[in-house]
Amino acid sequence: MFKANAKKWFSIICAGTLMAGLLAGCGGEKKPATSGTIKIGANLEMTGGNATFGKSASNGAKLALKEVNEKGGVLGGRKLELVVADNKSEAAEAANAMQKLATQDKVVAAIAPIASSSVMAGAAVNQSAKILAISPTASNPAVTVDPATNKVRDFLFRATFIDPFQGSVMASFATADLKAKTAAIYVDNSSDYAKGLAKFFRAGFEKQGGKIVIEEAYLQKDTDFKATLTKMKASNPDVIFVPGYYQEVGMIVKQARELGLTVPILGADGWDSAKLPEIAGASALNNTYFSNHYSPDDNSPAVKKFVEAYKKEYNEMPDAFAALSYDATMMIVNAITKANSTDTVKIKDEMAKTKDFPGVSGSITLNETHDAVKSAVIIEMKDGKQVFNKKVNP
Amino acid sequence: MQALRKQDLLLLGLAVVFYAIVQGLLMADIIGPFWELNIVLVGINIILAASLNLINGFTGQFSIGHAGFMAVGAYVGAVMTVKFSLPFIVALAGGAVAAGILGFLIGLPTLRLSGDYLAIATLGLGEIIRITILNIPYVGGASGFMGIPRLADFTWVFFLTIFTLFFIKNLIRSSHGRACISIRENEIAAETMGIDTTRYKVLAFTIGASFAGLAGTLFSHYFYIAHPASFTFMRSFDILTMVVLGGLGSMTGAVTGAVLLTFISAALASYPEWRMVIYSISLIILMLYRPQGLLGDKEISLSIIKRLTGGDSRAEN
Amino acid sequence: MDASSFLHQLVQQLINGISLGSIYALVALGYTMVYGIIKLINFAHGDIYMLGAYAGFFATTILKLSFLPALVFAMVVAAVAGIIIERLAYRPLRNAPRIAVLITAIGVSLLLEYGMMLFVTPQPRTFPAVFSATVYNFGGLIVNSQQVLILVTAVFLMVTLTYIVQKTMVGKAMRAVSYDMDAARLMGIDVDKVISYTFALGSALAAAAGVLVGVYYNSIDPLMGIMPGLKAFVAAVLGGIGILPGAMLGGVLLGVVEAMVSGFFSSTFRDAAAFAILIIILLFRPSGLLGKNIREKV
Amino acid sequence: MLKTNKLSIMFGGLRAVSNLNLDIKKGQLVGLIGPNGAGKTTAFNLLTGVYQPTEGEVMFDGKNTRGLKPFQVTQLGMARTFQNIRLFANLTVLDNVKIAYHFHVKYSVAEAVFRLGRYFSEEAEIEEKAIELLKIFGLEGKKDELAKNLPYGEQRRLEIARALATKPKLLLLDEPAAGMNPQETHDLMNLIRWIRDKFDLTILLIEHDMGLVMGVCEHIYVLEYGSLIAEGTPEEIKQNPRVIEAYLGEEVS
Repeated sequence: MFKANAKKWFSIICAGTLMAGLLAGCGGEKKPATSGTIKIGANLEMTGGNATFGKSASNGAKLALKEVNEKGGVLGGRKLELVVADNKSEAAEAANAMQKLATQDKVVAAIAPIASSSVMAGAAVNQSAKILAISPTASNPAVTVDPATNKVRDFLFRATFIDPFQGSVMASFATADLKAKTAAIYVDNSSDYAKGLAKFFRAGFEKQGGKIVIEEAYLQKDTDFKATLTKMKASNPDVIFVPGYYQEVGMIVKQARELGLTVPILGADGWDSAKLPEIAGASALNNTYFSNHYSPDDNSPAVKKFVEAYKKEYNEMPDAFAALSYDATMMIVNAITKANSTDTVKIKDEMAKTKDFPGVSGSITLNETHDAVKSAVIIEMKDGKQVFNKKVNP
Repeated sequence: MQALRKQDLLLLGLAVVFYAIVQGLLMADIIGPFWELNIVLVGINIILAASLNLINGFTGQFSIGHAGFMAVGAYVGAVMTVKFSLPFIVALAGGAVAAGILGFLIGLPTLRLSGDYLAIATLGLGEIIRITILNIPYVGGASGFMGIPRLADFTWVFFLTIFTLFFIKNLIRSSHGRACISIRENEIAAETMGIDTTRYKVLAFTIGASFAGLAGTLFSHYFYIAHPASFTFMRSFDILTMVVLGGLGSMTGAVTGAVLLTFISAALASYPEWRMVIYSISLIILMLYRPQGLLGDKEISLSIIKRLTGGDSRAEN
Repeated sequence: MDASSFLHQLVQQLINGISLGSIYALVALGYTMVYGIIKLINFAHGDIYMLGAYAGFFATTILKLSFLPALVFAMVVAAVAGIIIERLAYRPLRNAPRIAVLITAIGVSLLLEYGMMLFVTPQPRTFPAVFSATVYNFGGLIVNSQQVLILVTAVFLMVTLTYIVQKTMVGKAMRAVSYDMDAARLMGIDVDKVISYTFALGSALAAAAGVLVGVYYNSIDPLMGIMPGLKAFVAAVLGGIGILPGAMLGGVLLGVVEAMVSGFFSSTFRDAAAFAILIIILLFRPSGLLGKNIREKV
Repeated sequence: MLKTNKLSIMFGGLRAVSNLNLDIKKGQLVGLIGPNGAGKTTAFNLLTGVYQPTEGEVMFDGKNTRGLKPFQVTQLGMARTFQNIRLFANLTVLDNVKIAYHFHVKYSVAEAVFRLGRYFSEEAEIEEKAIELLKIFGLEGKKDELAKNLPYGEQRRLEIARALATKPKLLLLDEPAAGMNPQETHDLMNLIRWIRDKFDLTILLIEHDMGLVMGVCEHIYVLEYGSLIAEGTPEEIKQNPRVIEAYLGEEVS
């Protein structure tokens, strides 16, 4: 009897202590410090369905800050620290995580989530806490422009181009370069990035006189696509557009080729990963094209240096998430340096002025709607290698 | 019977005092926005856990599709405020009623199943609801329903949580509640005592579902967004875990479970890589030590507190 | 769509469905076996499948084993993991309410997923092509040799398991434990050992599935077990949980339904249709397709 | 009061009860006996609506019960106990009895939740009646104990008390003396007679204890392999050669 009670009391006391400890952590002062470490937040998908992307992005951001710190930090030697908060790949949790970064950790700026919906869920927090958030990858137009009011959200930025641009680039490529008259779309239904691309690809393709003969959808973590691909094959498209991420795309391409679908398959920056040829197989990937921010064959010193440093640090090839997150972090550092202060509003103002910033993913200029304006490249896969095909300017 | 009324009033009074203290701390900015958010989340989770407890803990029907009803409330409420500009209170009622109606329609056929079969059926229904929402462009589909105004605040959540708790407590402590409990205890005996077991199973399921809907409406109107990813079966598991951890069939247990898990989750937010590992290990350890939940089916009542503070050290078991 | 092309589509979708279904069946077999003995919905089963896939991956990449030794290695690793999990997390709860064990199983599942993520990062790994796939084309109908292999393996394992459960001593002990644990103990059966054995067997099966699927789809990641785990559970219940041929039947049926829905209706409603079929079948046959409807004795 | 006409049920190909004709008059105390597996409990399940008969019908108090669910049969005024006690084990003795009053309760769910109207008065009334009933069965001192913690004999008594709380006209007792010692059985006999008079009941009981059956019942039916092989007064049954062969003979040897 004593034992049972002891256990019970042990649990109760543990719970009580935990809560007391938590409540004690509430509150605190608000003045911006003028010395010591500067905290930069990262509201990322560390668990849940998009953990793969969140992990890459946090790696990219950490690498960026490490490099800056090794060079002596900012604002006269102050070091930077990355505080990662997990949004569990859920929009509501993203608001929660952004709130924590803003008010508990008192970050001066933050990397916003990968997924557009999560960025938007946290946007209200950014606006009210007056802390900027820059998403490495969220490409839905509504991320920076509130669709309800059509006003730009002052504290939201992105380091990537937006869906309409990329979608129309691929649509033009399909009609002009590949001479496609009909197309199939196979969209990742769990990602608004992919859905946005699908929408703008369709619009662009139809505008050029093409016809979308079939549109189907899959979900992330699906592994078997043969049923839908069989259906697609029956409608005989000239090209297939697969906006989505490399893990599923790899399997889709592999299974499509197995089923005898030999037509060109097109995609976008979500394809960019060294894993893609491993999953799909080098030969299956022949005759596939995707748009991207940069090409790793790019001989620019920035890209080379980044790829090497990343490989040294994490023992793997960086993907687009890592590269864009690295750029976003560097843009924050740049804005802090230019503002010469940790005043979050000043940092935001400087961020908005970003022009010709030399990023790994190309030269970045933010336009009046806070979207990165940069050129896209189209990459062709040949025997498992990315080959530069053409460059498209905005 | 007068004693019952007196006890209710006392509890209500305590709730108001608690509200006043927390609200005061919020207004004085001693509790910052992050903890305010988590306090609100605790309230929403209490509503979810208490309503699932009515189905699982009291009526003994093994349901793991609660997130689906929460989703219905979240979306229906959002449609009402965003698309039809209806007042929040109407949206709350609408979310609860819509989820309740769905719960009724789903419960009627499926509650014939029992045990694990009912569990997988409810899990499946929860997923069907989510996938259906995912395919309705009108509410944003996979991108989620955005631009929901933040109409819920601590006050709304607090008083609706209290309302939920009183509602379920009063139901349980009535003949109708006893009818529900008798189904859990022994369905055949309940039936031979003249209790229409189907009716009470469906009743508990419907009431549970409508409170989940209420919680959903609060949720979407606090977080600005309703997103299908927030309502997967993992959310249902989370709610179930709160209920079981606190103690199936204990009102105060459901509250304890919801408070504890929400705060553990919030406290671990700073250790993203380790968060789920620590969370899962604590879950396993807690279950190994207290398989019947922290409170079993006991209640923390005023009399126990009195006894503890009164220096009487007799343990209750 | 004209008749011959429709027929062609139908047959190809049937092939797709059976191939997908045999994967579900492979995972469902272990699921249903563990359930049959201790009535536990082992939510961690899908994660053991993931663990097996990773064990196979490391066996081929780091230990440089060929396919069969790697498969055996993965099965052994998973069997040991299964025994450890049962010993540490489930055995102490043998007399606890079933729902407590279920919550523990959810905890174990999360621990495996996110513990694995700590070790191997969430990035997907690509499984080396340990045996090559040949694609056969029968007048436009396409079958991959790996699909055939998976189906054959599933059928083989189903038959072997049924043999083990029906004919061997340990199988008889399993059935005795399943029927009445206390009576089995009184008959001198070492119940703990039998349950350990069941977990080992079930986990080894999951690992075999993990390796085969890893090779087939070529990509593995720490969360890969969630959906197959859930689908396998659905398949097991569909066929009648606890019944080995039921898992096979349920798995294949589920696969075919998904393929047909994707192929002739809309892929977005594929999972919803899978669950809807499950619920409809349960309403008419509350114990699954092959399950016996046991009337509670009054 | 209760009349069955060619009542039969098939399980698979097996006729568990076949062409059973019972005729029980108001106020009678009737026994149903037979060897193990004769179909006695199955007959009870048919009477109470747990099973639906394959053929034949049950007329209770002038109404045909075909298609009625067990709870509806109970609401017509037929209550029962179980061979393997089915109490609400984790609830208190008092709550067990209160639950049986449930279908007489008139207040609605809304009244319960908002504690309005008839809630308080009816709850008070239920409590009072339940305690009264417990007093009769000598259980009022244990009203706050959990049913599962009662000794076996008291659990049996509680189950009868609970059945009575539904205010039945006909009470079916399934082996009420099972597991009791002779003293307890003797007390039970007196109790059964007494409640029959006090509550103006008709009672049908299944029993293995011949002493109890012969001592308390006024009329006895004997089942074997699902069929009725004899009926009559205790004296007649004792003399009936078929009964002796089928049932009593087995006990003697």
